[in-house]
Order: sequence, then C-alpha cells, then structure tokens
Amino acid sequence: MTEIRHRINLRQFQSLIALAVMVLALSLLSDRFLTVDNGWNILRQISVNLCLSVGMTLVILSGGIDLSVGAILGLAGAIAAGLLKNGLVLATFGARLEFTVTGAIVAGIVVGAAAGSFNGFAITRFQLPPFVATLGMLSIARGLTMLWTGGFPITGLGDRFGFLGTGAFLSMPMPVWIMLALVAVFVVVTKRTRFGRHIYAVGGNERAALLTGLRVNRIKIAVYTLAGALAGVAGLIVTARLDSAQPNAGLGYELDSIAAVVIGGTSLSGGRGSVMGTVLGCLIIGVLNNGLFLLNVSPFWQQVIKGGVILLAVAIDKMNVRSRDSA
Amino acid sequence: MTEIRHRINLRQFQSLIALAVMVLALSLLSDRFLTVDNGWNILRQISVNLCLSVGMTLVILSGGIDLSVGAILGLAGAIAAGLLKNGLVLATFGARLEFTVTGAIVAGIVVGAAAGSFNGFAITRFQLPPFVATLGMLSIARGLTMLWTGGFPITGLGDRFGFLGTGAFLSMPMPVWIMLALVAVFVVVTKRTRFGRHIYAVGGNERAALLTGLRVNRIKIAVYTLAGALAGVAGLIVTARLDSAQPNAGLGYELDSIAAVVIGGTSLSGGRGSVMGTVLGCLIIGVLNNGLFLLNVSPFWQQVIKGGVILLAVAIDKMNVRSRDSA
Amino acid sequence: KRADSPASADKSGPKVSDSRRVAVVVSTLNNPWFVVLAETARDRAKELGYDATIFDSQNDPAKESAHFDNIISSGYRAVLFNCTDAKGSIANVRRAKAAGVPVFCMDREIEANDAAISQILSDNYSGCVALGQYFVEQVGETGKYAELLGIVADTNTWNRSKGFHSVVDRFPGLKMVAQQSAEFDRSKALEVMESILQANPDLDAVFCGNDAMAMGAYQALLAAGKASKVKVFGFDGADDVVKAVAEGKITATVMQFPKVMARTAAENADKYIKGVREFPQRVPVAVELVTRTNVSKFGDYGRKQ
Amino acid sequence: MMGSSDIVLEATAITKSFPGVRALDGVSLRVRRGRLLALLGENGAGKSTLMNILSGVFAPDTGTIRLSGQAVEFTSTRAALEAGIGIVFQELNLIPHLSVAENIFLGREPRTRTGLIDYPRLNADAAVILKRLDLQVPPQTLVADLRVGQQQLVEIARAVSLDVKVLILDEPTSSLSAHEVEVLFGVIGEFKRRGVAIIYITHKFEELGRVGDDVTVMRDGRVVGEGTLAELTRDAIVRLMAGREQGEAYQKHVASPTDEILRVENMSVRGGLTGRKMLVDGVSVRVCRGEVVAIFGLVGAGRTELLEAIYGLHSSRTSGLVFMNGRQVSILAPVDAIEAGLALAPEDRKREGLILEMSVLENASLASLPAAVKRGLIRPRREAAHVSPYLDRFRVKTPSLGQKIRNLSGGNQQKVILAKWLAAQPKVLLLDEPTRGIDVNAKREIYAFIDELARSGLGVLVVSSELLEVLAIADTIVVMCEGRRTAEFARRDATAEKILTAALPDRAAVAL
Ligand SMILES: Nc1ncnc2c1ncn2[C@@H]1O[C@H](COP(=O)(O)OP(=O)(O)OP(=O)(O)O)[C@@H](O)[C@H]1O
Ligand SMILES: Nc1ncnc2c1ncn2[C@@H]1O[C@H](COP(=O)(O)OP(=O)(O)OP(=O)(O)O)[C@@H](O)[C@H]1O
Ligand SMILES: [Mg+2]
Ligand SMILES: [Mg+2]
Repeated sequence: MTEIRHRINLRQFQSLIALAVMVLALSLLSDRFLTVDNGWNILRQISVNLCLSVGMTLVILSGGIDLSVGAILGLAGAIAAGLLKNGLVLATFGARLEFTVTGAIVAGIVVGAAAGSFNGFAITRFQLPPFVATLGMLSIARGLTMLWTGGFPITGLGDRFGFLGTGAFLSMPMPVWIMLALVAVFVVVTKRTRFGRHIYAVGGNERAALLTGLRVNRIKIAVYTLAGALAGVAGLIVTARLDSAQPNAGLGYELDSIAAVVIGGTSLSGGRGSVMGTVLGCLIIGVLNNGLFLLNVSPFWQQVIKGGVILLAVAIDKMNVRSRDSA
Repeated sequence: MTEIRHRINLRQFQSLIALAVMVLALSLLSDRFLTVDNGWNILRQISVNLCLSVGMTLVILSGGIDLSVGAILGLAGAIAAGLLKNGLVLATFGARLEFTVTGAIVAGIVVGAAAGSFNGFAITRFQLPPFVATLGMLSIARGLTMLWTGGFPITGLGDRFGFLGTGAFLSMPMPVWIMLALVAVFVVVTKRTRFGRHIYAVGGNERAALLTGLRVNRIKIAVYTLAGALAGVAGLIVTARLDSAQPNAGLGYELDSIAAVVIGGTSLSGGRGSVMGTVLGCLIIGVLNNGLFLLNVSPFWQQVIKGGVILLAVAIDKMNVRSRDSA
Repeated sequence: KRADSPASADKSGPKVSDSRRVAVVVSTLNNPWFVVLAETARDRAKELGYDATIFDSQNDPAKESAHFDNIISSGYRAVLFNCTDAKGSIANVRRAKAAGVPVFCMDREIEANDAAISQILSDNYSGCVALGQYFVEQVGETGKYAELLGIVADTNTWNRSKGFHSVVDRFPGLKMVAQQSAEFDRSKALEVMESILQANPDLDAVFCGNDAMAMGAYQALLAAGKASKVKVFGFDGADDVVKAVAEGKITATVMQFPKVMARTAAENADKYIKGVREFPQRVPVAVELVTRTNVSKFGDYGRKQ
Repeated sequence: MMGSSDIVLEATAITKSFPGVRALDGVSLRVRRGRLLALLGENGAGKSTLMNILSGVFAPDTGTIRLSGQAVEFTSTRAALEAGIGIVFQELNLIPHLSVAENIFLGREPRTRTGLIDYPRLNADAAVILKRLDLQVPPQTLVADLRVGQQQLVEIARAVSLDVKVLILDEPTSSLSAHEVEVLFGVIGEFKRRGVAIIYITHKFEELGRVGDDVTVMRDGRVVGEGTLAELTRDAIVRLMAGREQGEAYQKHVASPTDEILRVENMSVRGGLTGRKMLVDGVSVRVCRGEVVAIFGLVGAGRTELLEAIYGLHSSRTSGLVFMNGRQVSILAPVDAIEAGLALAPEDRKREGLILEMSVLENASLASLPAAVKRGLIRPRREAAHVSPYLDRFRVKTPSLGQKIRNLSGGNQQKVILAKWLAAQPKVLLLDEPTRGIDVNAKREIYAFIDELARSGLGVLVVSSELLEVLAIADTIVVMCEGRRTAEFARRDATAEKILTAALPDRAAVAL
C-alpha cells in the first residue's frame, strides 16, 4: 500500500523534475528569471490557461474533449463586458436592464456554463462525438461573439471590474488567487468526492460505470458544464486584465489547454491523470514561454525551441517511467 | 452476413443522405449552386483538405492523431518553392544546387515524409503520446518555415510548377486529379492490402495486434510518414495554386482535417472508419462552405450556421443509426 | 493549357452579367480595423445600389482563393479587395480579371500592375517612417526600446517594422533590447510585455506594430507602474488608441483611413460598372501621424468631420 | 517415462517479479511431443505469467527457455510464433472491427499476385477452419458482433490455423458450451497426433480426463507437483493447489423459500439487426428471499440478454414487467435497478465490470461510495474499512488495495467485482457466469458464499453454462433455449438429462 502511494508520487515527480531542470537552466541563463516579480508574472500568465485546463482536465478524464473552451472564453468575456457597459435592452418592455459588476460576472459565468451544458446535452442526448459537438460549439460561440460585439472590442469597463484582472489582495494578484482557489477546489473534487471518482470511472470504462449504477449522462453533462463555467471565469479574467473584451479573445486556446493537460500526464483516452499534473503542465509551458521572452530569442527560433523542449520534457518523463516499470 | 454488409453500407449511406439533403436544399435556395462550374469549384476547394484528411484518416484509424499536418503543409510548400526559386546553396562546396520542377516537387514530398516519420519515431521509440509528439512537430515545422522564408512569401514559381495547382487535364483541374488519384489509391490500400488492414488492427486493439505478431511500431511509423507525405502534396497544391509559398500556409488546417475525418464517421479512438467516409466528410464541409457563400450569408452568421449544421448533420446521422439499432 | 475554371475560361471574353452583386473580400474580420474597412465598403456599395456581401479570408490566401472561385462562378460584378498577401494574392486577382470580374484593392497592395483595376493604398512603410521620426523626437537619440511585431508571417508586419527601423536604426544610441511577436493581439501583447519588462526594467519606449498590441503593452506597463515612464507607439488609428493618445497614455499612433479607402474603392467599382475605364493603378491614401497635439482632429477611424 | 529427446519445450528456473509481487519464483516446466500438459493452480498462482514468458510477451527476470534443445530468448510474440510457439491468451485478443477471417489470419493474409489481399481465399480458408470448430458464423462477420463465447472460438481458430510445435491454451473453454468444448477436444486430439505439444490451463478438471497426459501444479509462483494425469487423483491435485487439506466438500443448505422478492413477467427483448428477432421471448422468472435460481442454457440462449433486460440496459427494446417485493418497479436504466435493490455482475468482466485504470480499492468501493463519504469527502480509511471485509471474505489476492486492478489475475478480478456488489448490499444478485475462470477452491468459496448470501435473505439469480454448477448451487433451475423458457425444475427433480434435453434446440438434439 505504501509502495503504491510512493509510485504515484514519483510519477508526478517526473514532471516536477522536468520543470526543475528548466527553472535551473533559465536561472543560469538569465539573472532576471528567478525573481519574485517574475514569479508573479509567470503565475499571472498561466492563470487563464490554467482555468481552462482545469476544466479540460475534467473533460478529458471523463473520456471526452472540449474544443470550444477558447470560443466560450471569448463569448463569456464579451457578454459580461457588453452587459456591464450597455446593459441589456429588453425590446418588448422598452426597458434596459443595468448590470452591476457582480451581475456581469455572474452573467459571464452563466453564459459559459450554459454553452458547456449545451455541449453536454449534444454529447449525451444526441450521442455526438465530443470532438464534433464541441467543434460545432466553437463555431457557434465565435459567431455569437462576433454578432454580439459587431467585431469591435468592448472597452472601458471600469476599475471595479478591472480589479479581477489587475488588482491584488494581500499582495497576490487576483488572477493568481482565482487560479489557486480553483485548483484547490478541483484537486479536492477530483480526489476526494464521489463526483470526482465518478468522472474517473466514466472515463476509465463507461460501460462498467453504467452497470455500476453511475448516472453517466448526468456526470458528463456536469463535466462539460463545469468546463464551460471555468472558461467563463477565464473569459472574465482576460477581459478584466485587458480592460477590454476582444471579439477574438481565446482564439486557439483550446490547443494550448489540451497541451497543458496532456503534458501534465493526463491520458487523452480518459480515466487517468490529475489536476495537479495539469498544474505542472501549465507551469512547464508558462516557464518556457517566459524564459524564451526573457532571453529575447528570435520569434522564428522560439517556435522551434518550444516544440523541441516540449518533446524533450515529455520524452524524458516517459523514459523514466518506463525504466522504473521494468526495473 | 448479408445483413452485416448491409449495415456497413447503410452506415455510409447515412452521411450520403445528410449530404444529399444539403445539396437538395442548396439547389432550391440558389440557382447558382447546381452548376458544373460550381461543382468544379467545390471539388477544387476540398482538394487540399482531402489530401490532408486522407493521411489523417490513416493516422486516426491507427489510433493516433496528427496535429502537425498543417504546419508540414506550410514547410513542404515553402521548401519546394525555395528550392525551385533559389536552389540550395551548399556552403561547403561553394556550389548551388539547381532544382527542376520535378526535383522541387519530390523535395517537397520528401520533406513532408521526413517530418512525418520524425513524428512516427517520437511516438514509437520515445513513447510520446501522438498528441504531444505532433504538437511539438507543429511548432518545430512552423518555426523552420519561418527560418527558411524569413517570414516572406516565396513567389513567382513559374507556369510549369503552377500547372499543379491551376492547370487542367482532360478539362479536369489538376488538384482534382491528384485528389481523386490519392483517394483511389488509399481506398484500395485501406480495404485490400495487408498494410491497410493492419492499420485497423493496430487502432482497434494495439495489444492484440502486437501479440498477434504485427510489427506495430513499423506500421505506426509508416502511417505518420504517409500522413506527412500527403501533407507535403497538399503543400505543393496550395503553393502552386497561389503561385506563392506563404509562410503561414496551412495554419489551423489540422482541426479542419480532423473534423472532416470525424464527420465522415471515423472514430477518434481508432480502428473504425474509412477513407470513403472522409471523402463524404470533406464534401459535407465543402458544400456547406460553398453554399453559405452562395447564399450571401453574413460572415458572422456563417459561423453560427456552420456550427449548427455540423451538429445537425452528425446528430441526424446518429439518430438514424440508433433508431435502427433499437427498432 | 491554363484553364482554371474550365467552363468559364472556354468562353472567350468576359462574361456579361446584369447582376448587381459586389463582393467585399477582406483579409480578416478578427481585427476591428478590418471590420470597419469591410463594412464601410459594403455600406457604400449598398448606397450606390448594389447587393454587397462580405467574404472573410481569415488571413489565409488559400481561403481567399476559394472565395475568388465562388465569386467568379456566381457572376459578381466587382470585387472590393483587401488581400491577405501582396504576392500570394496576385494569382487570384488575375483569375478574376481573366473571367471579367474587376478587382479594386483597398489598403493592402498586390505587387502587380496589370491585375487589379486600381489600388487604393495605405502606405504602411512611409507611415512608420513618420512614426520613427516622431519616435526619435520623443524618446531622444539614446535609450532602450522594445518592438512588438505582428504576425511574423504577415507582410505588413515587416513593412511596418522596416519603415520604423529605416529611421531609428540611424541612431546608434537607440538600442532595441527586445523584438518579439505578439501576433497583433492585445492579450498576447500584455503577456509579452510583462516578460520584456522583467528582462528590461529600464525600458524607455515600445513600438508596437498595431494598436491592439499598443493597448496590451500599455496595460502591462500600467500594471507594472511604468506607464508614465515608458512611451508607447502604435499603428492603425483605432478608436480607443486615439482616445488614449488624447489622454496622454499612448504617445502616438498612425491613422490609416479605412473608411476613405473603402468608400473610394466602392465608388471606383461603381464607375467601372457604369463604363469608366481610366483609373490610376495606385492611389496612395496618406497616413497621418496622430500625436497629442493634433489628436483632436481624429476619431472614428479617420479625420473628424 | 519417456526419453528426453521427446522434450520440445523446457523452461528452467524462471523468475519474474512485478512491483510488489513475485509472480514466478524459480519455475521449471517440460513439455513433450504429442502430449498435453495440464497446468493447474489457484487464481494468481502465476500460470498466465509463465505462459506470457514462454510466448515472448515478457522477458523473464532470470531463467532459461530451450526449444527443441536450443536456448532461445524471445523479444516479442512474433519471435516466439516464428520459432513455433502459438498461444491462445486467457484474455481475448481480437480486433473488434475486423472480420472473423481477417482476425484468424491477421498478419498472414493470403495475397494475390497484385499484392492485394486475396479475400475469396481468405474467407474460404477461414470457412474451413470455422467448420472444423463448428462455429456457424460467416467468415465476413465483424468480431465485434459476436458473443464472448464465439469470440473465444475465433481465438482458437487462429491458433488452429498456425503451424506450431507448441500450442499454449490459457483457459480456452472458460466461455464455451459443452458442445464447443467437445469440438475443441477433437481438434486438440488431431494436434497431438501430429506431434504438437500442448500446454493447457484450466480450472475445470472434468475436462482433463479426456485429453490430458501430464500435470503440473503451481502455487504462489512455484511448482508444487508434477506427474501424469493417471498418477494424480483429483483430490491430490486440489490439495496441492491449495497447499492445505481440502475444505468441506460444498454442501448446499436446502432452502424452502416462500417470500417472493423479484418477479419478472413476460420479459421480451427485441434485437438482432433487423430488430424483429426476439432475443428473449416472453420469459417469466421468480426469485424468493433466500432462494438461488439458476438459469441454464446453451451459449446464445439469451440468458445474458435476460439479465441485462431486467437490469434496465435495453429499456428501449424491452417489454415485460418487473416486481420487487410484489410492487411493480419501473427500471429504465441500471440506476433504477440498483435503487430497487438489484445488482449485476456481468459476464465480460474486462469490458463491463472493471475500471482497469483504477485500483482494487476504488473498483471495490465504486458501488457503495456513500459509505466512505463523510461531510462530502471520501475518507480513504473509511473506504478501505468499508470494503476490506468483503475483499477478505473472498480472499482476493493482491499486494495491496492500491494495486491497479489491471494487474490482478483474472480470477481475482472477478472476486473484486463480487465484493463490490456485496459492499453495496443489494436484495437480489444477478450473476452472469460468476465462476468463469475461477479456480476450484475459489469456486467452492463462491458457491458457499452464494449459499450464505441466500441464507441471509438475499435472492440470487445465476446464469451458468456449467451443468454441475447449476446442479450444485440452485434451488430452482430455469432452462432457456433460443430466447424462450423451456423448463423449470425444483432442485430435487432436476437431473442432468432432463436439463440438457430442455436446453437443446430440436435440430441440435438430432446432431448430438
Ligand atoms: N503486469 C502485471 N503487473 C503486476 N502484477 C502482475 C502482472 N501480471 C500478473 N501479476 C500478478 O502476478 C501474479 C500471477 O498472476 P497470473 O495472471 O499469472 O495468475 P494465474 O495463475 O494465471 O491466475 P488465473 O487463474 O486467475 O488466471 C498475480 O498475483 C498477479 O496479480
Ligand atoms: N450485440 C449483439 N448484437 C446482435 N445480436 C446479439 C448481440 N448480443 C447477443 N446477440 C444475440 O442474442 C442472442 C442471445 O445472446 P445472449 O448473450 O443473451 O446469450 P447467452 O445465453 O447469455 O449466451 P452466453 O452464454 O454466450 O452468454 C444470441 O442469439 C446472440 O447471437
Ligand atoms: Mg491466468
Ligand atoms: Mg451470456
């Protein structure tokens, strides 16, 4: 029993080593890297991806995939910003609904959750493959964002809303607070609650989960809804940080997020992985990006190096696992 | 037995029906749709995606995924164009290697195949998850393309090379010829050769395939190499058509291609699907794109409608399968 | 034999169509500046009595190529064209010309003189030359600056960068300590700027290849408490940046006139359809430097009426 | 004894360890030309591991293998196959979406001169083999469309089509019907006559009398006994396997059940490809408190479908009524069934019963997690405390509760599934072939356990293809044939002949 615990920890330890090696190398290459300020920078920069990736982890653990998170991020941010700035015009009543900051935040998250649960319904009720369902949602959410914004950013959202992105509390930036809170909650949810256990079960063997009496469809809908809501939160952070909802916010973020999850050791076939792994995956990507900018590597080389380092990091990780397995 | 054959055919029939409904609807909505010219347009427009998607079908059938096809397309096109235009400067010999059109074409395909086999090696020898390996390759190939082109398009490649993209033979456009030839070859390969059946075996149950004595690693490497080579062909077509190798050619094509494969009924978990299904998938997407333009739908609404139609097409498809199952 | 669109190419001479349809093909709608360009062109064409549709090429010459195929085969009368690439788009324009569909370029040029009917262009290069000069004026002849590039595979990225450097590089005291791509994107610019600031806390200025990136960079400076120390330069003349220039947040930007270009292109197309054939191949629309001193004259993607 | 020249395959002092387990500890084995070596042992004794080593799946930690006197080291199953060692694994190893013929000849497909697969010949060759095994499916059928038993025959067909010196069969009959076993033995006889050496693993001793020659018994990764089948009695073997005196022979407690818990009326399941065929046709069953009802039938009789239908798995194509304690319940999904007090241990444990990526503990507690939850969170200690008694009762052999269930031997996996359900405290247990692949001692334990459960007031509905099992454990025996209920016997009236007659469709009766 203790031995098992041991092994699981070692498994994560591997990604940690890859991360540590990167941190070490960068500290040697740039004296600016290992500073408190830069630490906050990195954390702040990964906060959005991590929000998305926590939700993506749940989805992938349950055996699915979600391509729509980036688009939902954009939609939720745009709607929150639009409501905050212009309110909601209710044509039939000839009235305009004003939104407070809290109201706009709630609206953004609700929009994300709604889009996510639509994904969930398409996947469970209509049996669409998650890839197709969420690809459709990607397209729909992008279109809706364009229609809502007319293609123009919505800016000037005020300091109170901006606090979410640029403020700090106890000298820790708000996005970092939000991110840490979400990670904490979802580590507990995945490791220590029935719902979390059920996600693993559904991803590990859906048929067995069904036969054991799990409400597979409900679990899936919940997972996609959560992923949507988390994308909504990410959308709020992005919008607040920029003081502007960009119509194309979150473009391509789905791949970044899946990459973080997979680099963090979660299996794309479901049932295997962890939120903590995803945190490491995000950190690896974040540190790499930050390091390349700090070193002012030319943008052309950056891509080559980034690709190479990702391959290397995961390859080393795998090699260690293999050699231990056969030892 | 006949019953089973029957079912397989019916399964493809479903996508065909979805396609037929779309064609019918569009013919009623636009008198421009059902014309010979427009038919060629659609075929020419899907040719690049179909080239990529045939390779992607093999990869997905084998249980993998390839995110690098778009980037390889860009790299292969750029290298072929560069070699054709400027030759290869061999610094050590102080010489310059001139390339004929054929030479450049071969070089483009070889570059694609090489990048693909690198993917294959990373996946088999270093046990990287295909998602990570090909994501790394995406980044590397994009970076190499930038380095090779310096960020500028390579243009003025001449009519002989351009023929590949804009020429016609027996009044059928060359890209359509290439596409049809590739489809024919790979339908036969997947349905009637050992290699093809072994791809299904590896994707259907890798462990069983291994225990039965198939050379699983070799098969996988071959599959990724083919996908790379086909991406190379696609890169040549794009370059020839534009008479210009764009440094960012093929950006985001990987998702389009995976979408075509999945809409065509191939399962992302491997072992199930067909090249003909992918042809239908590409056609559905192509007809949809074309139709939306013909109908003057605003670009913002296009995205919403496109997403909705894809969901609908696949949902109807699924519903039919289900109702027959349970009837 | 060259016969791209077999049926139409076989007929000699342009197809005469009596439709009233005009296409607006724009490189991307993912940037409000281009939305303004496209929508103005469309609206002007509608005012002139045409049935106008916008096509979004999503920065992909291959998608643009597909649009042209569709446009040619469905009998559009003219194309108001904002190309994805100066070279990569030539083949498309030639194809349209061969099929008898006139093409009018807006904002971005194609590097051919015999393809488009006319090109109404915004000169990115010289705009950035002017910006570079103002940059030296404001920052002085010594200092450290960073540059945020747009999408590295985009020609305009490099036109702007080159124009800027053609001036600034003549002052050896001005040192570029970082040159990174933020892909014309506000949120990428924010992140890149954060990292650049980390490596170079003593930065004096930052030149951004477009206004979205300028706003992102400004946001990063604001958060780092350096907004007043570091001068930000943008390009485009987006509304919020013009406002920011007025408030002194951003030092300068360059106003391109999307609405002017779009209207002119639409009007030229109208004239062409009505029989006029004489058009100058290139009509440069001057770009103007927007600084705190003249900012009051600008707004709404152009000069205030 | 025979001369050593007869020895085809010889393994000496093989050891193999997995994390936390020493699966093999200095095992030696000899197999002779034209003879069948029966390899026996409890679940987890290391039989499959040894076979995996002989066939090149794993490399041994230490030890040597000699094939026809030559030392060999296999790096893959392909190498072993090329050297002449063929194997039918305990777990199915088929490609679901290839046809039966393609699966049989996978990697060895005949080709035409153009290099394409020669499908007419492939199918014809496959048809010949299928005929030999009396498997009546067209060679073009997709394997995914076959039932487990048929799939197992396809595996055997593949082995039969090989040209091997040594053939390893790891529990080949675990889901075969009596008739299919008969056919298989015919084929084994042929192989022996051709001089092929056979290693045969089974938990069903009864079979061995017909084909067996030599016996090797393993326990805890060691060989504990060898000899010819003639020398060793059944009792001696069982003693060797268990390493202790055999427990009491299983004695069923005779129940006189009265209180009905579960009643199924007129259950029908439509199915097949056209949806017209009746997989289950108007079957009624009644289970009382404390009663064990066994459903016997040949493979394909529709028993699995019946259990699944009761359990709510085919609600869209099921008709029929289910009553619990006299009250009608509506079961549209397994959740409803579980709420009503049912539990189903499915036939195909890997595909339907286990979450392979999860640990033993997590699998065992999955159906009764609320018991491990306190204030919304799962408490690992509570979880372990809750399921341990059940796992212990079945003597599940695992290095720890945290071991991945994937790494347990087949029999132990089945025990975990049973433990999982008992931890959820159902009223009626539906067991589909509960002792498939389970060793004699464990089987007896499970019988005793079923009996104990029944005595404690549960109702048990067991599907089994083993006549002896049915006769041993059931209070009432229901016989099914081609989807219909053909007979019902009380325990004291039942005889093997009567049951078999009821189970055979008319045409098969003629053939037998
Ligand atoms: N891959 C593995 N990793 C870890 N442990 C393993 C692995 N494979 C087998 N074991 C362990 O090795 C021991 C022997 O297992 P094996 O499958 O050989 O038993 P068996 O005799 O075939 O049992 P059964 O009759 O149930 O099939 C068991 O304790 C099992 O848990
Ligand atoms: N997935 C399926 N698709 C089509 N037919 C099926 C399917 N599953 C079972 N059948 C058919 O339903 C009938 C009953 O099968 P079922 O598995 O219930 O029999 P069984 O008595 O439980 O046999 P076994 O001992 O193999 O479990 C058989 O004729 C079988 O061919
Ligand atoms: Mg075994
Ligand atoms: Mg059954």
